[in-house]
Amino acid sequence: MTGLQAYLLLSSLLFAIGLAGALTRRNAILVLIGIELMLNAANINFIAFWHYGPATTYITGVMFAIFSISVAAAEAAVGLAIIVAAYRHSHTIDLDSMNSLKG
Amino acid sequence: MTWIVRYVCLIPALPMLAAGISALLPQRSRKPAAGLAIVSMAASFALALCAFAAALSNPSPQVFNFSWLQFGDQTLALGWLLDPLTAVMLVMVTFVGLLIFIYSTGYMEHDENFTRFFCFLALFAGGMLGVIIANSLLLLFMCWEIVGLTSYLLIGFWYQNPRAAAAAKKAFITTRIGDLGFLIGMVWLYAQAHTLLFYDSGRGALESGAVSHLAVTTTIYGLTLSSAIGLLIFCGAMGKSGQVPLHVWLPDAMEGPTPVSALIHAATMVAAGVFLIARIYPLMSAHGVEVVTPTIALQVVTWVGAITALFGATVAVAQWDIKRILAYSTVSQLGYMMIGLGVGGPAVGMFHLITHAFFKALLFLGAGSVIHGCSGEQDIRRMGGLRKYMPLTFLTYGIGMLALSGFPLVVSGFWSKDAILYSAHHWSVSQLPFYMASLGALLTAFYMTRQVCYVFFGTLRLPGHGPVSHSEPDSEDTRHHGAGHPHESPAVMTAPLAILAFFAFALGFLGTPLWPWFQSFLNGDHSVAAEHEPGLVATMAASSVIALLGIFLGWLLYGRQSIATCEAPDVLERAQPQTFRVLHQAYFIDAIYDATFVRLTRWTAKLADLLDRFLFHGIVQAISFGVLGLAWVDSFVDNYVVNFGFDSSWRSISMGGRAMAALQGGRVQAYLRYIGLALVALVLYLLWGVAR
Amino acid sequence: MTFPALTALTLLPVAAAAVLLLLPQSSSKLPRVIAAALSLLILACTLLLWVRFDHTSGALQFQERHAWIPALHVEYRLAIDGLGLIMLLLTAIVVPIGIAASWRTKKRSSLYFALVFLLQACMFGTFTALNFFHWFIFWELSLIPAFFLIRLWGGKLAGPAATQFLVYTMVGSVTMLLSFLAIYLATGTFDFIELAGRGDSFLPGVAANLGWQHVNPQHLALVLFAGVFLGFAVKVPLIPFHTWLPAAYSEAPSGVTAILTGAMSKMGVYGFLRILLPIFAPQIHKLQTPLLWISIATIVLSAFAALAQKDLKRIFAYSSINHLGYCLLAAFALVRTSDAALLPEQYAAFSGILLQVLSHAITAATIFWFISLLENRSAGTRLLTDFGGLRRIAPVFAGLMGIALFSSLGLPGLNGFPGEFLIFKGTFPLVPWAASISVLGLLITAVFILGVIQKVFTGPLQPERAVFPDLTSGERVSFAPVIALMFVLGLYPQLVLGALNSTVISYVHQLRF
Amino acid sequence: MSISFLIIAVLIVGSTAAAMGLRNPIHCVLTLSITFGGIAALFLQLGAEFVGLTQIMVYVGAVAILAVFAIMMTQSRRGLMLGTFSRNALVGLLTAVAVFSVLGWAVLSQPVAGVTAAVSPVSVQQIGSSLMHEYVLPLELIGLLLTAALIGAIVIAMERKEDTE
Repeated sequence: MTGLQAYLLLSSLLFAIGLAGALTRRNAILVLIGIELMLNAANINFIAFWHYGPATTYITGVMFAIFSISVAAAEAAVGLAIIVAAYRHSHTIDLDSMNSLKG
Repeated sequence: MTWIVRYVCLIPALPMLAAGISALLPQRSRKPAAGLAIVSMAASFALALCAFAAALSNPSPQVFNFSWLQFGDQTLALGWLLDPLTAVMLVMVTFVGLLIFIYSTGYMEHDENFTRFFCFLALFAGGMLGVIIANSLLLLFMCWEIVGLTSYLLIGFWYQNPRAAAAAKKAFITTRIGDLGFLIGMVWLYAQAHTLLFYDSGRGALESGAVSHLAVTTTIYGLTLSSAIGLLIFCGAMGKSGQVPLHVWLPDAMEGPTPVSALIHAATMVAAGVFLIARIYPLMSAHGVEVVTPTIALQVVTWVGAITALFGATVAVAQWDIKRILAYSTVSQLGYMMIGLGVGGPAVGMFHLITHAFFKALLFLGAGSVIHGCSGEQDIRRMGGLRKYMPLTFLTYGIGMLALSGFPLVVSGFWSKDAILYSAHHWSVSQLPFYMASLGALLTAFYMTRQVCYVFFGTLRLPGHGPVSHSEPDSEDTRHHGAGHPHESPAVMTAPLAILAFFAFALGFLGTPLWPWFQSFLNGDHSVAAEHEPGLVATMAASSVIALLGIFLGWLLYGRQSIATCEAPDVLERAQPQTFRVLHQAYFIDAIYDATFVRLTRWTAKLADLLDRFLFHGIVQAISFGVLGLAWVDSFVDNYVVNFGFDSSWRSISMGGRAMAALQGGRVQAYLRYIGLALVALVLYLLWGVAR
Repeated sequence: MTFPALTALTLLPVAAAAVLLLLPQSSSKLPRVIAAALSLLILACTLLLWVRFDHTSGALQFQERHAWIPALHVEYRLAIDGLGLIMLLLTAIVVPIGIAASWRTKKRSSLYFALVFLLQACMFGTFTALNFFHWFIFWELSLIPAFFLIRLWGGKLAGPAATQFLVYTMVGSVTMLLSFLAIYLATGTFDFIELAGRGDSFLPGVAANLGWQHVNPQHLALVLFAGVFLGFAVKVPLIPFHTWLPAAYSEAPSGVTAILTGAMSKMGVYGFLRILLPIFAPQIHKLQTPLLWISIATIVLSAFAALAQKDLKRIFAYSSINHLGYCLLAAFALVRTSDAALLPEQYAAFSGILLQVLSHAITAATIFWFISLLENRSAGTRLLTDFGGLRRIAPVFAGLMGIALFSSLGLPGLNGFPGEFLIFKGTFPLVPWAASISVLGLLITAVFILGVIQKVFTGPLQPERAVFPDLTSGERVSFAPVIALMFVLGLYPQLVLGALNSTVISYVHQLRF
Repeated sequence: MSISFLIIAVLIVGSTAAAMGLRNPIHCVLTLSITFGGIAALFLQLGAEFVGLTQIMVYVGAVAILAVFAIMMTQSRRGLMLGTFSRNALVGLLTAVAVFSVLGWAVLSQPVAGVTAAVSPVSVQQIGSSLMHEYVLPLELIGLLLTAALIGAIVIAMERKEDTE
């Protein structure tokens, strides 16, 4: 197992745990946190690939990570705001009782 | 070019201006309107005298031309001219017009549309004078149409009377029929001569260059171009001058006020046709070098004139309405003028035109005075004995009657008519026009005597006077406030009568064979009429006898025994009731026109309307029904063929959708789960692909 | 870059329409005042254009040329010569008249006037466009405001009339479009001027260029001509393509009819002169005799049909057909011969057409204006039999309308005459028989117009018309310029012709057949 | 594979599992911040100092705090702690396991050796200059996105009048 594979494995695990949380928690905020974790896993991949890439002067990976963090921050802000608004609307953030997306 | 040539345009412009101003005046400003018209006419008369003097000193045509419009690189010029013909007409029209204007202030005194009347009258004078001075056939045509418009307006002046309105329309349309020929002739002349100016220092349409070209070119039926164009223009003259068969409007035009009848439908406008032919006489008479007989155009003019002269005279014998008699007499006299033009040239025709203008205006004004005195009565059977009540009118009317009858030696009508008869006698084509004209002259003397006897002699037969009449009045006109018995007209009306009467006498001496000043003036310097010609005295004697015989016959039948009652039938009616009826109805020409042309027009209009409503519209309808049918077939196919397949496939899609919708539980985490599983599948697929 | 005057002029009515639509809907009087002011403003701009136009040149002026769709060789090309100029002028004159004739429109008046302005914009566009592509857009677009104006504000049968109008003109447009598409596919251009400059051999060449070997090229050229001809013949209209017109004109509100007859019918005449004659001259030359017969039928039959009508608006609808028939008579006569000796006659005929369209625009619009007043004063009736003796109680009305009617009759001294005279002057030497037959139309016109005067204004007063107010002083003032214009154009037509002579010369010289 | 990596990895995995598994949401967030810090340490270790510091600032400093606030604002009046698992938790867990096994297999089965060249830490200046040159458009877009997110979050979360009435 090379170094890169270790990092990738770690990020996969992190991703899976985040996914498991997102899939199993009833609290919408925790679901959102799970998604954030999955994003973080992706960031680890970017950095790892940059680190083990052909030359560290190609900083695309770093850039991607930075933009990804920015997007994630925006996503978290809007997502949490939506949750707060949804809570105000229906007085719950229980995803099991939220099914208004039903077609 | 003297100053007067440049300013000759003012002669028509002044009355037109007066008309324009009085058109804007309110209805109540009666005095300003009349004053304006009379003053403008007087000024025109003064200018006309100056123009006359200028023409005396220089009889060759003097012109003033200007460009009216341009099309492409071409210029269409208009202009006016001064030559003896113009000068004579100018003086006559302005003078007679002025007298009639003055007379009208009395005659129309009580009319509510007094202001309008003078507006129209001044507009008419402007148009008529424009016709006279025009040096361009186009300008002449334009003024000609304006004259026609004012004639229309004035005939229909009492527009609330449906008969007057109908007569006005009839006059306009009948003359317009002739004008269509005029228009075609004009554009043809324009195309051939490349100008419509009469005189343009050698390039004009009436000057030798253009005329000789036209005279040698022949067109259809062997007519020379000049004759063909001349005849087309003559159509216009026929319409305006009431020549058979376009005369029907003139008797009806008597629905207008009497001064209008005198001015427009006796003295001036109806003579415009004669003037027009005199104006384009070089064109009408142009023939090639080797030909010596009169041109076809002039022959047609002569024959039309002869027929008209005889026709009008016969019909006038059997009329009851004082103005209709004079109207038919005018038709007849216009025929004489045409004969004069055809056989003797412009001088002969124009001489009769001038003398006729004076004595016919006199007669009409006299008739107007009679009608005025009798409170609007126009039927001569209800008059009688008026010489006692209206002596001045009687005297002047008598002079007019003698002039029209051609009483030998003293009156103007004798000399002018004699000149026509003389020329007709020496016409190289046929003697028939001479005999027709002679018979007409006899009848003229006869019917005028009849009229005078009916009106002025015998006893008064007005309703309420003398023997009581039970016949309902023929004319329900109550426009003139009626006094109980006939009365002489005011001085404003009788004074013009007296002046006109003087000229009805005196004018003849300008054109006697002994001193043919008028003819030589009109013909310019190449006068040939001064010498004594063979047969002159014989013709004079013959025409004297004819006139005297006519007067005698008239007196014999109508004057010897005074007419007692207004129901009493006419002497001729008693003798020949059928003939009399035919004559009274003017040979039923109106009825024939009604039955043919009018009905034809109406039917064509109906047909055009039906074509529109049914044929053209029907085709459109058929097409649209066809389209509708197609649409129906199409919708059938749609509903039962296409839609069936479509519907069934749609239904299966819809059911599939319902199945899919079940997957959509609305739970976010379920979706996320699907995404995770999809991710697994995707990675497996990619790995499998790499592994291979 | 010069100021895009023509684009600006076309956009001006659009802006006017926008202004009207932004007005509050509550007021019914404000829109008409603003509409009148704006229409006069547009007229002033058009007059400015007239003044700035170089009258000594017959070339296209105020040219705007931009690549638009380069892949299709479509250009945005605007320009006018004297022909376009006079069309712009008459449109700008007619619209204020139409607005004045709609003065009493109560129902949604701001929308009404906005549609009128849109119609004007479309007409401006049509008269300035030189590329079939956007010309056709304007041509078709003009139907839409016209349709709604007839449909929404018209009389009882306005629905069918409007639909008929729309469908009829659409059919003509479709055939025209097909023809032009064929020409475009063969030549690769939509440009009128370029097509006109291609000479007389390109139309027969269309078949070869399209690769249709089995089609007779001459026949195909005639078919193409017929397609375009139909489009314009419906618009003018020529008999027998006219049956939409009486219904549309009589059902439309009088103000709209004034615009339809005054300006919109000129779109057809303009099409004949700008497109058909320069591009299809050889085909017209070949079919000249039947075409002349069609125009004679138009002149004579429409006059007779007018004689048979009872409804004032229908009478003058037919009269409009009649008057435009003269224009087409002259237009078809233009391609009679290329004999240089007859050039002056061609000049006369073409000048006559230009004068006639202008004077007919003014006269017909004014007559419909009078008819709208007549309708307002008589509770909507306009049957001849319902009137009589109006001159007695409304002398000024009778006098002024009489002037307009006599102008329509072609009385010298009024604007109708010079155009008709020039048309006959030019047409007679070119085709004597056609000119001689069609003078019959002049006679019948006189008959029906005098009939109208007789039945409406003379005779005893009808008791139910006893309350018929004469023209108010406001109305007198607004009629005064129009009536004055009739006199001015009748007495001094050089005012207009002087500006157009160069165009006349270059136009006639460009005709090749 | 260094010791430090192993320590950090264990820390991350443990705290993440706790964050996703604890019942009390507040506890979850607290352990989550440990995860974020671990990840930041990982970045530092890999030589991406700037990213690591950004990670701490954004996630620990902002997102975690935000999450705590959100949790406090959404505490139900009934006092119910919504830390429990959903009804289909087992299926979700299985899905996650499947994903991990597939991903792990993918990582291990591929010979991704990587080039362990001399690590030269990327400087902030380098990042700044490339942000202003090659990545200026994404930068602008991100700026726009952040602004929109800011405004959007405020608008969405803002208390509406009719709600308070």
